[in-house]
Amino acid sequence: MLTMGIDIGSRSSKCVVLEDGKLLTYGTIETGPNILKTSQAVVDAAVQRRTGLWGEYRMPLPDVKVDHLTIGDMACIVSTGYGRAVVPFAHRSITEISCHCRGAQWFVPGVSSILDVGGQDTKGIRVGANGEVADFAMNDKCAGGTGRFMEIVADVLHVPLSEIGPLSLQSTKTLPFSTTCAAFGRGAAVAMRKEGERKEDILSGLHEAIAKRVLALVKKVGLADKFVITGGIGRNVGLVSKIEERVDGLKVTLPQEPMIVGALGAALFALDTAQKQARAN
Amino acid sequence: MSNDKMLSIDEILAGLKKATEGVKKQPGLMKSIVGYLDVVSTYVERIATAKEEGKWVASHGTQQPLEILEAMDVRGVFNEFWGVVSDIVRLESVPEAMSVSASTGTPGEVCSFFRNMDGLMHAGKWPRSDFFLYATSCCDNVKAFHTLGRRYGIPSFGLERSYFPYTDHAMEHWKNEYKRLIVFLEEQTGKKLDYDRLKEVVARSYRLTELHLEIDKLVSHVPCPLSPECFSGTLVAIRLLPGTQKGIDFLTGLRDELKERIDKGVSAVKDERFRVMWTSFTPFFDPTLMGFMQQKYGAVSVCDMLSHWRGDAKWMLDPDDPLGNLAYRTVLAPGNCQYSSGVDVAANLSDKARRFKVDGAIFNNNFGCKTGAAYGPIIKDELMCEVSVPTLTLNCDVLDHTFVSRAEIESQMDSFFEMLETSKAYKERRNLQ
Amino acid sequence: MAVVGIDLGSQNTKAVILEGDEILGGASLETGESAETEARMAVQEALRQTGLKREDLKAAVATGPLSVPVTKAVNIAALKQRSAASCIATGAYFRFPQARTVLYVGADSSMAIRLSGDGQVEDSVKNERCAVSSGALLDIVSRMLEIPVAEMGAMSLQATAPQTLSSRCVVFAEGEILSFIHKNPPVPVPDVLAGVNQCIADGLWGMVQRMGVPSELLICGGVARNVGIVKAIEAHLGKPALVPKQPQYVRALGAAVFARQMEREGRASC
Amino acid sequence: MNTPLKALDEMIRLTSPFPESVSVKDWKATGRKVIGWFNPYIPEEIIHAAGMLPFEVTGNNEPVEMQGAEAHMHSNCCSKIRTCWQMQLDGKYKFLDGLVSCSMCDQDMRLFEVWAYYKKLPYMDSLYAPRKRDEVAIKLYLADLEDFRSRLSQYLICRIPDEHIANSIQVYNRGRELMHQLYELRKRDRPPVAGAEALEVSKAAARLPRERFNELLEQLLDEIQRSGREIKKAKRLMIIGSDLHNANQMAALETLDAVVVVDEMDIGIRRAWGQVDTQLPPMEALARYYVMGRPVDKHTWNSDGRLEFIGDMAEQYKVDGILSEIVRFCTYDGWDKFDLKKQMEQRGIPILEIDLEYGHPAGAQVKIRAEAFMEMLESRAS
Repeated sequence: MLTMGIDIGSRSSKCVVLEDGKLLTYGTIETGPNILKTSQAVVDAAVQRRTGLWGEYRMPLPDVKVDHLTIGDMACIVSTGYGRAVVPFAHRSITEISCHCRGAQWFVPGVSSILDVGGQDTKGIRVGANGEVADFAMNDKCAGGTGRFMEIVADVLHVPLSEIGPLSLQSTKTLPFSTTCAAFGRGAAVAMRKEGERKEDILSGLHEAIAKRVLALVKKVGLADKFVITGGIGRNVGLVSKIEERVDGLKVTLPQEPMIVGALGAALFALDTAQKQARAN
Repeated sequence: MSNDKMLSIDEILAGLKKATEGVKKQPGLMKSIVGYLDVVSTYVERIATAKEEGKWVASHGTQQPLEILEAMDVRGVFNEFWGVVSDIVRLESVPEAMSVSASTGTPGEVCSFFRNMDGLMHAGKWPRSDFFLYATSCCDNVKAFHTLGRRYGIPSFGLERSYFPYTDHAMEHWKNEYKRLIVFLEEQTGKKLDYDRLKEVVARSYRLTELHLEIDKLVSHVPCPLSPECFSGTLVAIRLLPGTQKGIDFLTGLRDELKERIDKGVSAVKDERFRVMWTSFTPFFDPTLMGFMQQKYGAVSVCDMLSHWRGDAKWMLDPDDPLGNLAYRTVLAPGNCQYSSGVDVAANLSDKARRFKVDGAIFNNNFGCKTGAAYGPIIKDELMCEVSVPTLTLNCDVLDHTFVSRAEIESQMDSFFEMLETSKAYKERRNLQ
Repeated sequence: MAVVGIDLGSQNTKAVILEGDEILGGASLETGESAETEARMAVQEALRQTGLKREDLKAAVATGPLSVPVTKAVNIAALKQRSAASCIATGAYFRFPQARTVLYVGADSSMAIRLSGDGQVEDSVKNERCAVSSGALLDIVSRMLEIPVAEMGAMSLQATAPQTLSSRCVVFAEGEILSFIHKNPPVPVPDVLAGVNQCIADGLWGMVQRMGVPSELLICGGVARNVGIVKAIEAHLGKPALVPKQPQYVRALGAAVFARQMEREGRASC
Repeated sequence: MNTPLKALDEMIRLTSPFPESVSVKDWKATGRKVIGWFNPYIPEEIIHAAGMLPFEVTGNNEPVEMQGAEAHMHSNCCSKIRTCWQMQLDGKYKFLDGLVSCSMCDQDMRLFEVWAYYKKLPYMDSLYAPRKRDEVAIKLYLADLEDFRSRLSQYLICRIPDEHIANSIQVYNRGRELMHQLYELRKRDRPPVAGAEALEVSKAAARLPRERFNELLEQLLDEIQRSGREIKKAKRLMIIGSDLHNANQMAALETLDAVVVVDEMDIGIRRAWGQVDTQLPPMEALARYYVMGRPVDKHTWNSDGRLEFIGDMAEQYKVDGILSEIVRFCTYDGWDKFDLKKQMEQRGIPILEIDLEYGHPAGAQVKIRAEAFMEMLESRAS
């Protein structure tokens, strides 16, 4: 039985196809201005096994032909993410919170705390005994701790997002950085550059500041082993290491493919629904 | 481990000791800086050693009758000062404490003095306190004392002051609140207040006031004899050790040094180009800023709102009524000027600007301070139309140095002081052309 | 006697060469790695336009949102640093002496300035946190909607039902815009852009009002090229505002005027 | 879906357009005065007894765009007072003859000062309300109330006699009684009114002449009785935190499969709880009621009672979850957050914290949180 999960995020879109709950294929692309086109495109990416964003595949995929698959073949499709409401061919839409919680358990059984740093929203989730969402918190009315904030700074430093992590690890000193305002953060980064500060050190300061903010969010709902980081940010080694410094010896577990956790969760929910229907008739 | 960045009381003590050694070697500083740091260290030491000396510790906010505490062997931990001294010793401590605070769900938009306290308590790094004391009016954050008291099982007592303290019934009530405070303290400590001892303390406290006023006069001298390192000297003595001989000795020394400097023609900076008044708090978040301003712009900090005495500060009305005196004192005393209407604060500051011959004002708009955020513009407009003193508004956080970058501050000060120099009022004040 | 003004903006570095009252040349290039290099290149480019040589420049003044020394960049003996506010004021006054309030809108920061009759700064205010009142949002939106910043103003004027942005935070404003274009059917782009411009204009108007109700308002800085924002501010103002042909050069021009003054006062020689 | 409530429609008609509404115009047309107030510790009874219309200065169902308010108060002020000040700048409140505030909430007091400084009204007054709840506090507050009455009398050039105040107390008590009845009805498994509707009612209480409001509320209760109106939703929610006057925002939340059955707002439940003691001298009775007669609120230093009250209401109204909506920069709500969450968790009541700007609609930011919360409640149930 084939099920599909589509995660239309504010920055990137992901699509996962499961066969009876086993990963068949997935794809990721950047979210374009037109959401309808994007949702089509990300399905193509999945069946073509393209991951536009973070380069090479991380997940081993079964060696079978999938490029013939169409949405028509799916028993059920669940959408999530910012644009979840407008995916034309989705049967159901579920919020990122539930999907990340579900997906994280597929990757990391026994997970108890989840941090997801999205473009617009940063989420801290505590997983209950039966794998349900026990509690969650999202960034307050300030965007300081979001992925977008990081992008804005990376942008003025002319460093591709995928490289800010490795680069920041070469820092020798961590410069103070404020996350209270995106526009100001941008200005501050330019200022430091102009004063001859090294990008490494600016980024290290940025990661330090953001780590503080996003961790506060997880601690609010309860930080415990196993602690999982999902979303593209999981690929930012700079931020992850800053976070690891601050979790009091706790180990951070990264899913093999942090990008697709939400989409995968959605696909699992799709499987539930499909099976219910199957049982019904 | 990030927790290590947060300062414990011992680390603060050590830091202050180091600083004292440092300033002794450093040339060009005022002699009084040693006494200054001694007052601060003594204050912290008294807290550290309270228990073994059989004294009590009360963490408290503003508008407290510290003389009563002094007379009852209760040593105060002024929560705002704790943030300030942390910044002096190690700038990383406060931001760390505040991120801990955030992790408990406290929003990042309430006062940093309290978020710092919140974080340190959560991390177990706040000085061990037997009880909390707090007071209104205005600042709504004092509610944090009760909240934290509840959370950590520390008894607390709040003093209620009318918004308009000068009516008879308001004064009567305020004095009565002190009586209730004494009852609370007697219950907590199991000791009775010795009124004769209180009278002595109050008398010494009044001596401090007199010295403070003398010093104000000296500081208003042009060029200003007071250097940044000792800028908050009076405040430190009055707000930390009122009614103590230590405080008196320090202020006496400071006064004499200022006299001497004026006689010898020594001033804070050779070429005094601007006299600056801080219309909210001074830049605690960046202890080096005042010195920097002197060097770059010849802008000398001559006065601030926190160390402002209302009226003529003659609060010793009846030596035999210490409580009555204190009730009156706390509404006049430094650090309490801001707990009032913006128009009233502005009037006080306009008068101060005249007395200290101020050229420009800087208003630190502390992100977490609702009071300041709402009356900053009134103060700015009043200063302009009353004494034609322009104001630079700096958006900052009172304690968190990461909130606004030095580059940002510099670029704003560049503009401000260039503007001042070309302003008509400035030229007239300095009778240029 | 030719002089040069250099403006180290957070996004573009500009140089303006002035002789007497005549602007001989002006160049602008994107800010990248080193302030020094860009300053040098901008000056070179400006020189190229004028056919002058480095030696012909008798004085230079550098300015910008950040005071960064660029002495090495343009090896002119007489180089001074002047603050952003003074240079904006002077540049505005140079061409528009009637202006009493100047609104400068840059990439990351913006500033409202009140001028005295003789072009001196009387008061000034910078944009605050958590308030969309600079170009920052424009770049983000332009990238998001894949529309060049230059076209956003004109396009926004075709709006039929402008959207209101409730958030003043740049990132959340972006989020709201996303939810507009992710609506089914999506909100027409001009309506989104009109909302963006309105949001920025409102933020800016708050700053202008701090300087008192302006008699004559001049809008400058790169963002002033966005006619949508200018129109929105004029709506608040209730009358047309003054807008220079090349608003992005006003600050550099002001610096040049200071340089001219230096040169005249003969400080250049010593 | 549900039969419209005529009385509610009438309330909305009379209080529209906001703020200078039909009823305000009618009132002014007869040459009577309107006194604005913005703090729950200002006894409307005294203004009412003076023959004036007490009108709560607030925002309403639409966000107000800041267009200059920040010229007089920085943007790190609470967005409620910035909204009110912006409305003043926009000329929305020019019908006010006077304004009364209270230092209980510093932001309310600052709004008053800015108003007094930049736009003085014929009558401007403020009083101090205690942060403690005891006899001493009552005495202090009573003294301030007496001063308030005297100053208002001077403005009127006629002493406000005790009998008038006693009479006004009767009227307002009746209003409280009726509002309380409405809250009782919402305890039903299928409440007769949605949260958004109930909010419109309690807003009207502070915008209409109280006699008229009482009539309409009696009608409303009667309509509910006869129509057997009921709302079928899967989940019951409680809203707590800052005063939010945006009923559209609450309505948007109720488009989810949930209904708001109770709240903990000064503009909600605190208007409906308790009665002013008619046996005591009127002024003292007022002082007692306003200091101690209502459920403990966030302004009180010792908010233990508040947290307990929230928990009890949540249980009495059998709510599935609590939405804590906090207007950004609110100091008081900020300091209760931690213990509130802890205590509700002990009671097993999930709580969702939402930070927002006053008056803003339930945008994507709020929606996603609310939907995720609903999913969470769902998964807990199963």
